[in-house]
Amino acid sequence: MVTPDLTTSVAGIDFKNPILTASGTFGYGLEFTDFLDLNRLGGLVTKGLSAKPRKGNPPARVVETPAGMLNAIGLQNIGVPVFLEEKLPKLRAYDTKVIANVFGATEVAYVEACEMLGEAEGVAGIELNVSCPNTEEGGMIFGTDPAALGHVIRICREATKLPLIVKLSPNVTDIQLMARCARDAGADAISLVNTFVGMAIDVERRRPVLANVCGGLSGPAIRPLAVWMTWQVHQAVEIPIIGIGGIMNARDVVEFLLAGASAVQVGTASFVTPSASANIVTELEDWLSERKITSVRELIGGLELPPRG
Amino acid sequence: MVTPDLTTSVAGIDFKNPILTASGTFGYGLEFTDFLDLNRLGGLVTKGLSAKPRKGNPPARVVETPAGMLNAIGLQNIGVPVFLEEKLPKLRAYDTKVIANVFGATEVAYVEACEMLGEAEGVAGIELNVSCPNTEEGGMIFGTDPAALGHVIRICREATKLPLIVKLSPNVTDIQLMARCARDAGADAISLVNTFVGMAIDVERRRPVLANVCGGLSGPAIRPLAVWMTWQVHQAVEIPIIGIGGIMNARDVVEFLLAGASAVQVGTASFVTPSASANIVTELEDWLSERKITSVRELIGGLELPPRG
Amino acid sequence: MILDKTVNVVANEALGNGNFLLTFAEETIAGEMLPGQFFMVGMPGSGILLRRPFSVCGLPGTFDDSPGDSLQVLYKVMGQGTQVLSGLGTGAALTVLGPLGNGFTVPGPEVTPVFVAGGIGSAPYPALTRACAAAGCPDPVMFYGARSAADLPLLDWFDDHCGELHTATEDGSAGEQGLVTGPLLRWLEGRDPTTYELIACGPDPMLHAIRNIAVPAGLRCQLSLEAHMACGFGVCIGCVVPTHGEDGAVDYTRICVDGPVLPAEKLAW
Amino acid sequence: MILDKTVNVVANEALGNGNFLLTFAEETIAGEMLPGQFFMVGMPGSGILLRRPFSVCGLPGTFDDSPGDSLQVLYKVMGQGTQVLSGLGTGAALTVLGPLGNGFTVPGPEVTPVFVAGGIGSAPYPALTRACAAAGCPDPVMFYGARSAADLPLLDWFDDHCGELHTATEDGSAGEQGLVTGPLLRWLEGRDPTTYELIACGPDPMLHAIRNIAVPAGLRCQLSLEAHMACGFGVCIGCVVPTHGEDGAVDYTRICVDGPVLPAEKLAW
Ligand SMILES: Cc1cc2nc3c(=O)[nH]c(=O)nc-3n(C[C@H](O)[C@H](O)[C@H](O)COP(=O)(O)OP(=O)(O)OC[C@H]3O[C@@H](n4cnc5c(N)ncnc54)[C@H](O)[C@@H]3O)c2cc1C
Ligand SMILES: Cc1cc2nc3c(=O)[nH]c(=O)nc-3n(C[C@H](O)[C@H](O)[C@H](O)COP(=O)(O)OP(=O)(O)OC[C@H]3O[C@@H](n4cnc5c(N)ncnc54)[C@H](O)[C@@H]3O)c2cc1C
Ligand SMILES: Cc1cc2nc3c(=O)[nH]c(=O)nc-3n(C[C@H](O)[C@H](O)[C@H](O)COP(=O)(O)O)c2cc1C
Ligand SMILES: Cc1cc2nc3c(=O)[nH]c(=O)nc-3n(C[C@H](O)[C@H](O)[C@H](O)COP(=O)(O)O)c2cc1C
Ligand code: FES
Ligand code: FES
Repeated sequence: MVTPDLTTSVAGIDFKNPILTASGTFGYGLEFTDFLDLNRLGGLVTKGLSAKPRKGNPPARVVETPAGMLNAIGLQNIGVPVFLEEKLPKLRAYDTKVIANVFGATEVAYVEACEMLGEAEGVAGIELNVSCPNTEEGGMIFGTDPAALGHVIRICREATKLPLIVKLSPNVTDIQLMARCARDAGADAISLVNTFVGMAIDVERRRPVLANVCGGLSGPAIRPLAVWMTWQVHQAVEIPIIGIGGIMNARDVVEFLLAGASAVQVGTASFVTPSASANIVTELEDWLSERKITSVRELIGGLELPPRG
Repeated sequence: MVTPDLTTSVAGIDFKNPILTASGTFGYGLEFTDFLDLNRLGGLVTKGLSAKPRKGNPPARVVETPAGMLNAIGLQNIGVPVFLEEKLPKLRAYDTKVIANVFGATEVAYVEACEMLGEAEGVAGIELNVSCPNTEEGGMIFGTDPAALGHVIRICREATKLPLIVKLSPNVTDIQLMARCARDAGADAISLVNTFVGMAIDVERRRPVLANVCGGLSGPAIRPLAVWMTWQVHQAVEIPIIGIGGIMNARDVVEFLLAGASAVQVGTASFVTPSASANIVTELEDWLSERKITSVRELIGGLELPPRG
Repeated sequence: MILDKTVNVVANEALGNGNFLLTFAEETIAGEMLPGQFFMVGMPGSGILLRRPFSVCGLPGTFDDSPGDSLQVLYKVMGQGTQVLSGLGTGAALTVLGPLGNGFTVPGPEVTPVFVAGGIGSAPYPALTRACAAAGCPDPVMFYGARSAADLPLLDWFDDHCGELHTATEDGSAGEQGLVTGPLLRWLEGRDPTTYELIACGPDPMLHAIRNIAVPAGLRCQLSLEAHMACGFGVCIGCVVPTHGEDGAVDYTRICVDGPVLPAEKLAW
Repeated sequence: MILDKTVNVVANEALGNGNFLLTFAEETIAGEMLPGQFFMVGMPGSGILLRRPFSVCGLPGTFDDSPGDSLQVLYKVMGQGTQVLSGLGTGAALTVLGPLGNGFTVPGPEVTPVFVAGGIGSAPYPALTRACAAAGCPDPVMFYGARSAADLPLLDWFDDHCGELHTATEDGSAGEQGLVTGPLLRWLEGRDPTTYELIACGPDPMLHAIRNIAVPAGLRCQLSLEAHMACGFGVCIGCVVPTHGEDGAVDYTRICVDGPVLPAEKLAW
């Protein structure tokens, strides 16, 4: 049997396979070396980084919901400088693409973070988180207002030479409009979706379970919504797409590829099974082999629509 | 033990308890007499009715997703006249409130359906479906564009004296804006949420599972999103709210009540367990008794927020 | 009257290649159920939301060695739901909604039932075989096709209880190599259509083929259909199939209440 | 090294009032695990997404009658996950991630371990009792409180293995009526704090009370904390508790990697 070609490319970055890990669900990568070989992954996306470290929200920060979970971590992170100093040098030892996920409380803070990353050796690209619903300063406004989205992308585009992936919020009426905005402002690729805003209530205490009141919904529950938005964006713009949302296995990956994603990110699944992302690479390889599909690129955007009757 | 007071009122309609059944998941009510006593329910909402009967979408129309399902029924229905002639007379025999769910392909069709319902004996109110994502004419534009929403409500408001409940689409950036529009246009109450747009792909056939390509996501998967939107709308407008989305048991009902709903609708649960809605009435009564809560009204909007630190 | 009952698994026998025979007992449902009708089966605690539709395979008395009020379902592992089902042991709880649908019309006493089954589509035939015998029909003639020999569950039972049994497999591992329509067409050739009635259950392409044989030739033919179902009792309108409406236009007919058995000529596929 | 293993249930014994003792065997994890550490336990096929955290209750040798490499978890049914767990029979598959967290610091040989347990908070103490004995500590003194007698699982075991056992129940159905802090305060009175070390595990209000006793008085005190956890191995940053940071400001510390056992004085609750 021929080994299928898993390589793909997004935003000018060549990935050995389409499986990346999603921001905030894979730490800085190094936490996973007990569980999997990082060299197996197409790429990994760091926890959201800001110019300065952040402490995040008070607990409780996570709660399970049907086939999903809500989180309101509040973007706790070590900050770009500590990342560059302590994490990146270790990550360079691995043959996988490292994408830095970046956010800021203000436009200036976005630019600052992008500039700090500079052209750091070992950072293959920047993913702009314009869609975190957890904190007032977390970028919600950038992610849901087309003008603000365009502006923050434009200034980040000027601040860095690295490939720029814009991660869209799903909490909008018209995802195609946001995608076109992102493209027009200079995004090299689009990743989607970030989490959906939701809330869980502790009915005994009559309080929100999360201290932050609301949180972001992730996990299999959102997959049908994320697949739909991927397909919508695929029809709206020609720049490549990274599909995200509830991916648990190779079948789910193929769903996003067919809908138009050139690569995917595995998020919540890594909490459930720490080795999930690497397992999915193996599964995907087998899935393609069994069906005699020689290249993953055959699947990208390969959805066929039924004849309209 | 004192029996708790379950009565509630929405849009001037007095319900014996806050449990209604959701449109499209309870047929015309009469299909359920094998499974439960309709007299147990606070109310029932009919399958979406249009002035003329509709045939709906080609199959496949439904598919299961994690903790949810997608549907693209396409608003197949018998039409208002047949409803008035064949179903309503039989429904009058029951001591429960009947709400007619109404939609139209155009503004004129909305008005027509409202006028046909007139002040039909036994119809306690109209729920306007402005949010069905399944057909081009199904009202998507009314449900996601504030101006169109306001306009269709205004003309329906003029066309009927019945209490008017407007059912909002969750597929919007700002649900509070839509709620204020609905109130300003004369809605007596708001119900939410209708389904979220999603898609499932048959990866072997490389086709959407649903012939309509996309469908509406319902079931427990969406509950955290629906609870959040209920809470948002509760803070935006003072008119009463009917909470909908993934309710499977009394605990779920209480979540919506605390978030600000004065009543709820049980949807997908009725497919899983035909007697679900009536079972939940009993469960809710027990839930309140066990906690010595004397009236369901104590819970409405009773969510306490943690002190902001 | 449709009943919603919680039952316990009595037996869940593996028949090979992912085919299983599930037995449970429910007296009231058993007493009202007809061949060709189906259940919606729920698996509490599995995280699977909707119930799954399965035809009744065995009614009380269908299988000689099964207890009085027991019911059988013959199923094949296809996806998540049937996977969970296949893992259940004796005593596990299921929710069962039924009887659902219309069931087969048992042919008249002079009419030979001609069963066409594709793989797991053989599920409803054991119960129907007994009903045909009770109605005084001649012994059924069965055409049983599948991908390969391993996908012909209950073959011995049919061999014992049918007048004739013709098998066909795509890989030739049992019976004739090819589709089941091959031997069927040969059998039909020159035969008087008033002496038999076609009854088919199996995958859609097979049902299409049978319909295309039966309708142009004016043969009596019942088809047992499948569809994705949310409710199984008529309210979601999810399970429709296009049919010829009274006005000549296409109607959508619910398989769960107006089927699953429909006359071939009604379908506008 | 943290391992992710699939294991089978060896025993799942009901101890009354929703308390259960679960036994499974996993040699490699067992060989590396320390008292106070925990597992993330997943229930495949249950539809429950995240694993649930449970302390190790028994290590090999903790319970006399349990097989060599077996591990025990003492749990109480609280919600959906523990409900599913309680329904599992012998042979059922679980996924187990561990060892996780830091575990207890076993007091020095001259120091009496003073265990404070609230209800199911007694879970980590059997393994710890054995470790204390192995380290040559004096026999532990245990204060064990709960709502009522039925919520004092393994009481006999503690009676056999602790130097002193003081019980308190809110309804007075066992031991002293009231909270466990009552007998604890009397015991502490006038005692030399260098001769003992407090170790507490139980509901948050109890831990707060113990912290408020220990910290102002400068008593050595380890608290085993709980939090909602998504991952259990440090990457979701979901399980934090406010602690006193170096700069005097509040830090958020992950319970799953820097805990679950933390010195009482570190907490900025
Ligand atoms: C009236 C009727 C009678 C049936 N009788 C039998 C029987 O006796 N034995 C048997 O093995 N199978 C029978 N089937 C098919 C059986 O219902 C499906 O194989 C089963 O639902 C697949 O579920 P799953 O979770 O394993 O598969 P999945 O593919 O995971 O199911 C996902 C979704 O698709 C639906 N689905 C998938 N395949 C089918 C299908 N072919 N037909 C309808 N819905 C489908 C499921 O209900 C579910 O909603 C019958 C179907 C119908 C409609
Ligand atoms: C380090 C650690 C060790 C633990 N050891 C034990 C033990 O040995 N025995 C035991 O019975 N329990 C223990 N617990 C508590 C146990 O994890 C919860 O009771 C259990 O997760 C509840 O799950 P559920 O699905 O039954 O409840 P649900 O309420 O349905 O759970 C819903 C969600 O809330 C979370 N959750 C609910 N209650 C708690 C809680 N008290 N702490 C943390 N998360 C919670 C669950 O993880 C889940 O995400 C421990 C918790 C931690 C953090
Ligand atoms: C605990 C948690 C933390 C997250 N943190 C970030 C983050 O820092 N930056 C970001 O862009 N997305 C963050 N996300 C969103 C994920 O990257 C991903 O978009 C989302 O979880 C959907 O994918 P999934 O369903 O596979 O988890 C976080 C998600 C979770 C669950
Ligand atoms: C099969 C199906 C058909 C529906 N048809 C309608 C409809 O005709 N009109 C309408 O307003 N909502 C319709 N809905 C939406 C439901 O009324 C409800 O808003 C939604 O399902 C969310 O609730 P649930 O999660 O409890 O199902 C339909 C939902 C389903 C699943
Ligand atoms: S399955 Fe719901 S109407 Fe047939
Ligand atoms: S549980 Fe994820 S960091 Fe602790």
